[in-house]
Amino acid sequence: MTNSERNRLKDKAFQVFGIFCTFIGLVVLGIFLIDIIIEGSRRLDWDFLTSLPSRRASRAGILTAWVGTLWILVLTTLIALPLGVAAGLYLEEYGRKGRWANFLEINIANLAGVPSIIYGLLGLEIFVRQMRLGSSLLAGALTLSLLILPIIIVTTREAIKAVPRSIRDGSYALGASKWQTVWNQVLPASFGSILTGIILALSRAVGETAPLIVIGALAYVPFTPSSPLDEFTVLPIQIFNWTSRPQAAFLENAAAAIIALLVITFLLNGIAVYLRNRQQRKIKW
Amino acid sequence: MSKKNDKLEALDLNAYYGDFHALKGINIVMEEKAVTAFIGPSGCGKSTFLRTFNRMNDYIDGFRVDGQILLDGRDIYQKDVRVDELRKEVGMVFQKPNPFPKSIFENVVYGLKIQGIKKKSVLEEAAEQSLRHAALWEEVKDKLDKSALALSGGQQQRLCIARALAISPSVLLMDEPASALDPISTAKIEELIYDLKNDYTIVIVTHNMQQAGRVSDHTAFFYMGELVEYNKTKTMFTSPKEERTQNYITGRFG
Amino acid sequence: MSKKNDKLEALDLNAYYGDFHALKGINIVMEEKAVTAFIGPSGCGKSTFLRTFNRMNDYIDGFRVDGQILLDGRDIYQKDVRVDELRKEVGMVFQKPNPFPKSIFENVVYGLKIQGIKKKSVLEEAAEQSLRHAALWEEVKDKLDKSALALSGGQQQRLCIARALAISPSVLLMDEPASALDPISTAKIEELIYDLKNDYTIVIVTHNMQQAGRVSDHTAFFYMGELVEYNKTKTMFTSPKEERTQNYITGRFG
Amino acid sequence: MRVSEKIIEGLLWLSAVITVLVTIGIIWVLLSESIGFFRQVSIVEFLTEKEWTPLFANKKFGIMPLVAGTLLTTLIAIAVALPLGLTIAIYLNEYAHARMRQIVKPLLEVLATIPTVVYGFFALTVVTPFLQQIIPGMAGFNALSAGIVMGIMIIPMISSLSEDAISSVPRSLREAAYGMGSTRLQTSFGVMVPAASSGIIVSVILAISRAVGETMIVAIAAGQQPRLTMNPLVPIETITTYIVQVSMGDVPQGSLEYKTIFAAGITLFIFTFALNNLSFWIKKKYQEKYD
Amino acid sequence: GGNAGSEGGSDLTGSVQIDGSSTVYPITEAVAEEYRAEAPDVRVTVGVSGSGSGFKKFSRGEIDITNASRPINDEEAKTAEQNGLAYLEIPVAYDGLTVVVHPENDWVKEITVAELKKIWEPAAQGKIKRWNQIRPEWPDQEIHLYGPGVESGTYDYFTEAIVGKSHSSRGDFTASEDDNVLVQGVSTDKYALGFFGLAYYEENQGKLKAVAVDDGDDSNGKGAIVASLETVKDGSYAPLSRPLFIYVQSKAVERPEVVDFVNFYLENAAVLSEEVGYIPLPDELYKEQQQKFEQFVSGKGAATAQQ
Ligand SMILES: Nc1ncnc2c1ncn2[C@@H]1O[C@H](COP(=O)(O)OP(=O)(O)OP(=O)(O)O)[C@@H](O)[C@H]1O
Ligand SMILES: Nc1ncnc2c1ncn2[C@@H]1O[C@H](COP(=O)(O)OP(=O)(O)OP(=O)(O)O)[C@@H](O)[C@H]1O
Ligand SMILES: [Mg+2]
Ligand SMILES: [Mg+2]
Repeated sequence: MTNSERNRLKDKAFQVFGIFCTFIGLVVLGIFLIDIIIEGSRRLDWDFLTSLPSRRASRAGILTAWVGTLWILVLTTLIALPLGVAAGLYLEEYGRKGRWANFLEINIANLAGVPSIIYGLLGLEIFVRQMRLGSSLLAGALTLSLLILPIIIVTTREAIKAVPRSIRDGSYALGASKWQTVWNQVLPASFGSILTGIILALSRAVGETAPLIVIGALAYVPFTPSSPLDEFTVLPIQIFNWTSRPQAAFLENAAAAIIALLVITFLLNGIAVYLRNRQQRKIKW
Repeated sequence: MSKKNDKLEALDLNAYYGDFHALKGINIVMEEKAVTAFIGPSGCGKSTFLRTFNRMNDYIDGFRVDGQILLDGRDIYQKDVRVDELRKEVGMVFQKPNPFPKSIFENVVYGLKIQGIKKKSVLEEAAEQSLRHAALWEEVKDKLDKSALALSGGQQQRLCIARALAISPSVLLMDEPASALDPISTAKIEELIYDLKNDYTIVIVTHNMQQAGRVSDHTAFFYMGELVEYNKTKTMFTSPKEERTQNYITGRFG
Repeated sequence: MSKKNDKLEALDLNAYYGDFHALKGINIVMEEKAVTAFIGPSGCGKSTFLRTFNRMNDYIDGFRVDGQILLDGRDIYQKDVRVDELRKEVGMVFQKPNPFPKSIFENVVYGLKIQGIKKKSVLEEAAEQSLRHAALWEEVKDKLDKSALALSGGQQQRLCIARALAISPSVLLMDEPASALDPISTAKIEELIYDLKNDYTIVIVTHNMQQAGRVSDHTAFFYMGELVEYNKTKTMFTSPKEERTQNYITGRFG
Repeated sequence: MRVSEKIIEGLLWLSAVITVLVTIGIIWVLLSESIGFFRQVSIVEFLTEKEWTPLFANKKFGIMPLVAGTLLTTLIAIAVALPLGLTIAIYLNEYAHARMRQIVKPLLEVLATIPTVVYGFFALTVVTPFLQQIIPGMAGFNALSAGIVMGIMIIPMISSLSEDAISSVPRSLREAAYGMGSTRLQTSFGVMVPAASSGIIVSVILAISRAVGETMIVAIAAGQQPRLTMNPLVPIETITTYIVQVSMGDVPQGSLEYKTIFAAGITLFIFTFALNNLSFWIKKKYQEKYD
Repeated sequence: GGNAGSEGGSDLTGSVQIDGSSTVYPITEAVAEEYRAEAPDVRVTVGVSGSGSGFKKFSRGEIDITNASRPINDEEAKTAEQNGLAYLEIPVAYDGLTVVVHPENDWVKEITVAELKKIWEPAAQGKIKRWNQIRPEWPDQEIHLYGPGVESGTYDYFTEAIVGKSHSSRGDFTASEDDNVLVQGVSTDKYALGFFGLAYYEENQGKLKAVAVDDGDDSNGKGAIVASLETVKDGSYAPLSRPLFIYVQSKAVERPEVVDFVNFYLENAAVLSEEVGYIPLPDELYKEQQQKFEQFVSGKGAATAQQ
């Protein structure tokens, strides 16, 4: 009796602790958001979104930066998505056993731990110099794609693992080939979770500064890129640049740019959460 | 009764999961358009054996067979046999209903679609016919575009049968198709098997002696990877030759 | 025979999943140290009802009940009732064996450990007794420290029963405990139920009429959320009062 | 059909092989420059020297201070993120309503997407002054606040991924635990967490990787002073911070000073490689036991 | 040279690619911004990958101009030569390094270069730890040091000027590449002493106190001098003011838009560098640079053209 009372007490205590921890997380988030919004919202207007960078904080805008960020997003998605999903598929559905698979698995986990700056150095050597892409959007997107590839592969594998064996069996038993099964059953069924992983990976890519600076993404670009081979800048570089200026007005600009960046990642997460929920409502095993 | 052809045969079949010897020197011949029931205690190899007929075990790591499985006299474990073609010939229904998370219609025509058939009218025609055949048409004809996951367990199982029928196999393998179902659904599926045997060669695994007795023409009793006895169902249930069979089927349980 | 006490009662019990009315005004009284079987077609609410006796439905979003469930005359849906205490009183065995991914020994003594009992000798004593009670001791006594997942399905199910017995409940709820098992394991479990009813009040859900007939003293037939008929099992299977009951249990299936 | 299947498999294989090429590329980039470095600096010195001053006139090339800094901040971050993240995961999974989980989980995920510059200044201007009131002797730049804030940043990696892992534990196990009269806490720690351990371990590894690779927070708040210490109250520097600062600084490329970043990089690479191998085998062993 | 500065937009097209030091970046950015009005069709882009990275790209001919907060070194010069490139170093402004302390620090008003050396030299590490070790009348309190990252040109210059040997200093000071971080550090630490760019001091005057520096040489201003626009410009704030450069390479100046841009740069650097927080060179120096550049363009400037 005393024992079970103690257990109940512990249970309650943990519940309170759980609420407390969750609360801490949310409060910290709240502090960040409020802080940034208070500091940046005054600067955030139409002009700010449509102006080119400038030495005068009050005239500077983020047009090229957010357009560049969107470009990078789209290109990175186009490159990393098929590659990452394909690699995840290969590992989970095709080459699942043996030394080679173990090696690939460790290798990918390892890549996830390589600091982003190293990817920058790699991108500079391979894409910018060897492949002669220069400091272009394409070089940037390729570099970031490599950076987030491990995350996509890992999440894809987890998502595919969750598709029940019985669905695959059902498909094979009807004479479907491996690829038909993957394409018609496994991918649609795991699509929601794969997507979440991809979008979380992309929000990492959207926030990266260092590797892009290394490959030569620029700080001052007075034109919006019109092809993947154009030079570019992105929001994090603009933010990074502004936070290191002496004038307080630039810090305000940085905060406003952070809001813009957060809005983009919010939208991404929103899409992910929406698709995830829709998918989960549709499919109940 | 005219002598029927031999549809499926196993010759000296051995199967292994890694080191584990799951099937030991099985020899069996099954007639076409008849129902054969596999019975035996859990783990004796019924499912393993059943799945060698459409090579569903191919995907299991470390699984291998030796000996032969003949379908219409042709060894299906030959190198040049294409498993996808084989499985169009040998359909399968699983223990747990496993509809795809798609609409009822999409489920039924899946097998046709992957064969490249796209014409709407052909698909619709085939869907209706298979669903009728599986005694499900009346219940679902107004909601073909609804998710198959919204059906009851028994309906889902019949949908899986319809799905298997749609690609017109000649053999239908069923691994405990009614074990997850309530008696009403079970009855419907047993009736269905009874009807289907006019057109199909059916092999069914079951734990339920009564069921085996009701639906099958022949029964095979397996024990620890061996085929202990194989005979006409009636003979088997009334006068089994082997003591082990006797012990098993006269258990007081059902 | 002396009149037994009333162990479990439901009074005007209604249960809802959100808008769906799953149990409709159920009234039932179950005697102590007797076996009651719940039968009825799929989806009629057997499991839902069973799970109200140990409030396992509490964790389902949108689930609520009104009416009363009395255990030894005490309403278990009162605010001041501790569900963890309740569940030590009312043990449960599930349809699919669900041992913890721990050793056999750890599985059996789990319930005692969470009550704070740590003494090795007490735990060992209790483990042996429950395993013997569940007719599993002989088979596992030499490998108590092996993973429970390495047991066969039937063994796992008996382990789950032993696990439930270890905390000495007075009521044992069983939701289709044998549906995933082969006849041999099923027989063992039926025997076990037969033995256990000397000490426990048992409620069992089953799809298998024969099983209900063999093991239970009383049978309750449910249909679409209603309790259609409740009677001595013998009476029920020989001369059911209701036509719906008749139709259901005289189905030619089993 | 056969042929197209083979082609597709080949393409998928190729995608997987790309990851190997990336690794080779990274090793090549790191090695080609660090070979030059190790020609001038002995590996023994590199590993045993206790000071790291490659950019000073009096050059010392001991990597240990940077490794210590990396370890220290990572440990602090994990010490913050693991209990918080895991508690949140368990709380959301076992205690909170489904609706709450649906809202809170993505909200917390936003924490991982806030630019790290913002975190850095938060550590410097909010956390450090706050901690200084509690711990008087604390330096204005220190590993502690950087580590704590880094921990906050990686909370969602652990909370979300672990929650996923816990919620994919079969329902039957949870029901078994409740059926035995377990409290929610006993259910979580006695049954769910052990059963989800492989997924939880993966989440922690990913979180550690992120912490090891983080640069801006440490660069801003930890002081950039390579120092062989495990004292969290003084300034330190991590490997990644060093690499970023030098690669974007004014040091002539091709010089010995510049090559140090590749030597540091390869150290980090070997370090994470060893860590990953270790956790991989632990995971394998653990899974074999209970599958 | 080109006829830059004429009112109407020029019809030049093409692009000018610039990269390099983040310190020089604000000036070049300002120039590029103004130049857009001058030649709207010329695409000028400016990166911030650091002097080291800038020189590397520059010497390989990957960019036209590089911003630099330190002079090119031998290695980099050699690479340029190997790639067939000549180049011209053009100083464009000064950066004043300001020595600062906490505003509540009431004991330090001025400091001599010798004292700075005593604090910062390598030998000081582990020895000079308290204020009163520098001047006995200063308090017996720990001294906390703040300075730019050791990989920066700023640090390079400071050590050269104070200790007498570049990259020679004690190691136990708090470093940051981001001067705002240093501002934050010094402004919250009563016993701090730090140094960084003048602009950061001027923008944060309320939070910091500048210390006058006496170089002991009266020829360039008597006694201790506080850093300011005037004292840096007239050279009296010595030795802590350093020049910032751009480098132009010979292949690039074959393109008229690059020539036009550099001319525009030199014409406007005085105004624009002041606007972004740096100190312009004396006017005559800009003139001199323009001439040198003209020679360089016409091919007469040597690869090692010196100021
Ligand atoms: N993938 C596998 N790997 C290793 N052994 C396996 C595998 N699948 C089955 N087995 C083993 O092979 C034997 C036969 O299994 P099978 O599934 O054929 O039995 P079954 O007769 O269908 O039993 P049940 O009635 O329980 O379905 C069993 O001992 C089983 O443990
Ligand atoms: N979590 C839930 N949410 C909503 N409805 C539910 C839920 N669980 C069960 N139901 C519905 O409640 C009804 C009764 O379900 P219950 O599981 O009690 O049936 P049952 O008699 O046990 O059937 P079976 O024999 O198939 O196990 C069914 O119509 C079912 O669809
Ligand atoms: Mg089986
Ligand atoms: Mg049920």
